[in-house]
Amino acid sequence: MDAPGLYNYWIVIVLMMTGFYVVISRGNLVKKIVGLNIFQTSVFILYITMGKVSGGTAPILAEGFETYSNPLPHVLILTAIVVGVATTALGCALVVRIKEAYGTVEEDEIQRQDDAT
Amino acid sequence: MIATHLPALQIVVPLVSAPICLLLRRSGLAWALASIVSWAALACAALLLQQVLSSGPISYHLGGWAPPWGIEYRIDAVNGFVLLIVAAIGAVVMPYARVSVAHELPEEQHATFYTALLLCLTGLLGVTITGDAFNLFVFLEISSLSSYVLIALGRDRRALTAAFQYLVMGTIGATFIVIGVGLLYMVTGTLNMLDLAERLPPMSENRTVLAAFAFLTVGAGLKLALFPLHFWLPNAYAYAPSAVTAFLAATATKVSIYILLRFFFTVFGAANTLELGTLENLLIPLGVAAILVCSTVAIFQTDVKRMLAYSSVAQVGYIVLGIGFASTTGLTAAIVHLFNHAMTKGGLFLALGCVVLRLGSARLESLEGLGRRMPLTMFAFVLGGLSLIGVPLTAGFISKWMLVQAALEQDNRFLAAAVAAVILIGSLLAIVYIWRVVEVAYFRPAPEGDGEGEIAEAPLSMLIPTWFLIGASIYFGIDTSLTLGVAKRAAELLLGGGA
Amino acid sequence: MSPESAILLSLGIPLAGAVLIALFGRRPNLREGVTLTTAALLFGTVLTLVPGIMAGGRPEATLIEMLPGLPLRFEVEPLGMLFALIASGLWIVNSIYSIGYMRANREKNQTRFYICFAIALASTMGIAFAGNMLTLFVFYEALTLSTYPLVTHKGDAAAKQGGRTYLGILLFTSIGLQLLAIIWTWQVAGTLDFTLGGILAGKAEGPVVGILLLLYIYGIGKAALMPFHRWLPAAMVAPTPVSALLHAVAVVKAGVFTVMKVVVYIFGIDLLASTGQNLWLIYLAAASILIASLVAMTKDNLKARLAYSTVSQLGYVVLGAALATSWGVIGGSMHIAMHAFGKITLFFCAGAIYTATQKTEVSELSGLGRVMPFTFGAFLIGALSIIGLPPFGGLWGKWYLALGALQAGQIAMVAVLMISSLLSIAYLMPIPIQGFFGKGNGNPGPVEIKEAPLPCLIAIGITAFGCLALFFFPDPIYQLLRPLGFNTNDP
Amino acid sequence: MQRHIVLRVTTKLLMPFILLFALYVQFHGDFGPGGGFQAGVIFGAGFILYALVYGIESAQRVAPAGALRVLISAGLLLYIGTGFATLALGGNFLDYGMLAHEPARGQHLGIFLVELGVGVTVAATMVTVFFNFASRGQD
Repeated sequence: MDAPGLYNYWIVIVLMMTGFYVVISRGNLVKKIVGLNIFQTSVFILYITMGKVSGGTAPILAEGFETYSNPLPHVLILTAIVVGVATTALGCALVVRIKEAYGTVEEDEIQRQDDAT
Repeated sequence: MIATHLPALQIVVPLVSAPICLLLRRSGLAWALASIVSWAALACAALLLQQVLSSGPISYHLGGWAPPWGIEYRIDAVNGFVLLIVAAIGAVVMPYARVSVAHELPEEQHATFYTALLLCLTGLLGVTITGDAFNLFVFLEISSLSSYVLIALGRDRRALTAAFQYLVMGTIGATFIVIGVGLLYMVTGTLNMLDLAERLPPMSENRTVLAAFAFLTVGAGLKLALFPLHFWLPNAYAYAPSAVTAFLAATATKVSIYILLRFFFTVFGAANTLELGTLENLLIPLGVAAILVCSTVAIFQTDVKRMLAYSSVAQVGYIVLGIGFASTTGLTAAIVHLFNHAMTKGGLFLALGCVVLRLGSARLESLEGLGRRMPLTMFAFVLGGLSLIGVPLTAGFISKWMLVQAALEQDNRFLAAAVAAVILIGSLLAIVYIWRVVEVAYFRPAPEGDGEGEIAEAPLSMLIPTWFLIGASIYFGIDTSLTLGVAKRAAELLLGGGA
Repeated sequence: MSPESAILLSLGIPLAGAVLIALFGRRPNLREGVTLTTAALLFGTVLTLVPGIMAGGRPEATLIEMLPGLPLRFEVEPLGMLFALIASGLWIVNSIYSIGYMRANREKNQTRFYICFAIALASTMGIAFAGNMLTLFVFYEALTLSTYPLVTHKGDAAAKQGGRTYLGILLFTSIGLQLLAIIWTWQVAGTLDFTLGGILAGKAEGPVVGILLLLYIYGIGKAALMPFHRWLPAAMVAPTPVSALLHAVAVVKAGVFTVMKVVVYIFGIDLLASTGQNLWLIYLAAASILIASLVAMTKDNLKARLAYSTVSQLGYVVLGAALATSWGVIGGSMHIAMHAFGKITLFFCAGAIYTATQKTEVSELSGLGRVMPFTFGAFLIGALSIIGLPPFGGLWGKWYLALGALQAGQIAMVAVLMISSLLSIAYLMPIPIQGFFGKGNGNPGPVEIKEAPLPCLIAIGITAFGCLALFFFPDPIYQLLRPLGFNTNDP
Repeated sequence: MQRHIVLRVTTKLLMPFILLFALYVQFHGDFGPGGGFQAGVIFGAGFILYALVYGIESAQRVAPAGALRVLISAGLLLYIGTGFATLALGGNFLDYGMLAHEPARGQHLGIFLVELGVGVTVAATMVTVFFNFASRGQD
């Protein structure tokens, strides 16, 4: 395979590292969730990419097509997306509750309040 | 007819009752349903294990699609045993939860609580039973998401931050596992574990396979609180509602360890990607570090729940050590300890739950004089503690015995002696942290001011489950034919590479 | 009664007793009645085993298979028979004493006290009859744990501190070292059954034997070999009956008994003697004997002095084992019995003095002998027996030990035995001498001092008489122990 | 939002099409791209749009929290119920072939029912999540 043909994978890696970095480096809980989303998205792309078959079309039976893309990764990743949505929703819910309990969504601020008690 | 569909029922029954629980809304009804379902799950798991032991692995094709295309539920001695552990803990914790939850959560959250607990149970059972790598991820996320919810239900506001921290770490871990699975799928084109095991050997040099191995190891390591990746665990366990702590401590990490075992030995075991040397170099130092560091940290905790949480990380260290030896004895030790520790730590956390019910906290100094006021609870705690230490006639002793034996089997005599010494030193550290509690509970007078009558023994509905687990941790220290027998078969199966 | 059921009964009786005691906790008379009955029944059961053992029988009983190939198994042999006889016999005496002591001192939690005592005795029986090292270890740990509540009986800061030291050292040595040694042995030998002649012979070589021996000797913390002796003085915070039976008889004797078992049945004395790994152990034991004697002289607290004396005397038994000769083993084993009677008498007297006068320091006892002649007379007998003078039983233990030392060619050890006897005169004799002949310390106190309660005196009388009787009738014990000298040049 | 007449009218106009499109995606799922997940999200999005423009109260009049709760559970139960039906008919769990006389028709019916369950649950969940977030702190 030629290098440009692999550009999807480069995107995957960049997204993955970006998301991961955001999760680790940001103290803001909302940004952490954003980072987590980016991180997960990279995996979605990874799966979708591997489902692609060169020259294949959408995997729907039709006259005149012989090669189809692999539908399985799409199905798998649909599940993963749902899981991702659930995680995000739950994460956001937690952030809302944290905001109500602490009055802030900054990690260091929360830490300070916990240490004080 | 039911017998042939047991694998599906094992998962589906708890799954279907979760939404029904949500619909019931009434606390008592939801609890009753959850309890009955958890007992059914236990019966199911016991029957499955018995079938496996008598007539070999069971394979169930979901939707009638034959593997490797369809999802396969596959039960052998390894996961049959883990299923039994998870279901047993579920069946013990559910009845216990009623009083504990009524005390710790507001009324309107009860139905949600039981729904989440049932979903968590479903997820954990699912992870264990499935023979499909991606399906494993899905179930893992079901259990994880519901456990985040359960932890966040804790009364302290720190439960929220703990749950959030766990959510971030858990999601990263699970995502790593998906990446690993994806990479394996890229090179082999299959998701069925047995099929993977067959297709991997020719690709042992393939870098994608190695990367997949790395992702899976780190991902599972995050979920099982492998030593340097354990930071989410103490907070999560310390602030979750008592029943949840007991349930998760006894099952969640154990199931993650099962994932590790399954991928290491069944999936990669046949391929030479897994050279024993690498496993040893990685897992043994981590296990040793976990035992020493976390046991020491546990000594300095002022909250008993947190202390036990750190102790859990240390105990995971023992199991990882056993896996690291990659010998029959080592794996037997790891699997036996998986069981024994689930019983012991579950019992200990349940006992603590009784304490929290009466005192409202598990801080060490608030336990003063509790040996007299709650004699049964504290005695259960002491017995559990002894098992944690590894005193003879308790389950902990059997684990330690097997582990030391596995350590001494190593070829490198110096390493063998050193590791054996570490295992025993870990026991000694356990004496220190358990005895801190014992001394406070038995040798300090009860604080002045509150009358003797105020703090009474916990209700029977909580004491019986507590004593059931503690009793089990004693019983399986004396009669080991079941635990050791099954564990040995499981270990041989894993090392036999698939089958 | 078949020997098998007798073995199991001797474990079951004390446990059943413990349950009954718990049930009758609110009615002290009934509760003490149960204790005495249990003790008597136990002794009777143990006695039924004696003829069979004397005739060379080795009855066995297997409880359950705990680990694959490693059941909880019991097998009675001479050494264990002797130990069980001493422990169960003295339990009767000690129970009589306890009743007087505990009531006179109005101790709290007496029910817990008697329960733990019964459990401790059950564990001791388990140790005595253990048929393999695993069984022995299991009951060894059970003994440690069941005596912990006895040590910390008072529940104050000193008791807590003492309990910490007690538990800390005993569990550290047993789990940290002994367990390692046991598993290692299992690894090397493939069995843990006690076998005459040893199971390691031909399986382990020089350095491994040395390391294993080191692990065992220090792993058996109950033998109180220096420097792991600290728990014994620490345990003296316990009520005197506990110190008397458990820390002069059951617990410490369990320690040296285990050493004996390990040397005779795990290593085999021939293996030890041939590899020469026993030499350093001989020196260690000798050092322990002498140093502990010297420390005992510096202690003013009566029970602490007796405790260090015990440490020193335990060294004798270890020495006997270390000599790895038939006379040494017989001497060491015999010393277990002789010392038990002597030391329990001394502790009983110390407790009687405390009960009557609340005095604990040696320097306060001056002149008391004239008020409590019986107690101090018994103390004198006990002291003379410990020192090893005729006509008291203590002589025989030392006699055979000296023979063993000569047999092993260790002349120096004979000298050590002599010196330590002199030292024990120096730390024990002043007490009765001061008691009888010293001037009263001038303040007789508000209460008139009289002898301790009758049950205490009865107990003291019995054990003191025992010291005397053992001098004249050591032969049964010798006959019992004779088979241990198996396979060596029996002179 | 009371005065944004353009938004209000456009929303009203769009609503039928959004919901109809959701139904199309739902029921055409077994012939072309689509299925329960996607349809559920689109259906939910319609409600969310309505709530954004007309306020939560009016949206909740159509979809009260209690009803959503029932729908979430009902969707899931429909899914698992199909599975149980296949079990009862003698097949493996979710073996749709059992549902009708010929396996192909059975497959058709089975996937239809399962996807319907998924669609209902997803739609109700999306709306519930939105309602919960949006109404937080208002009362």
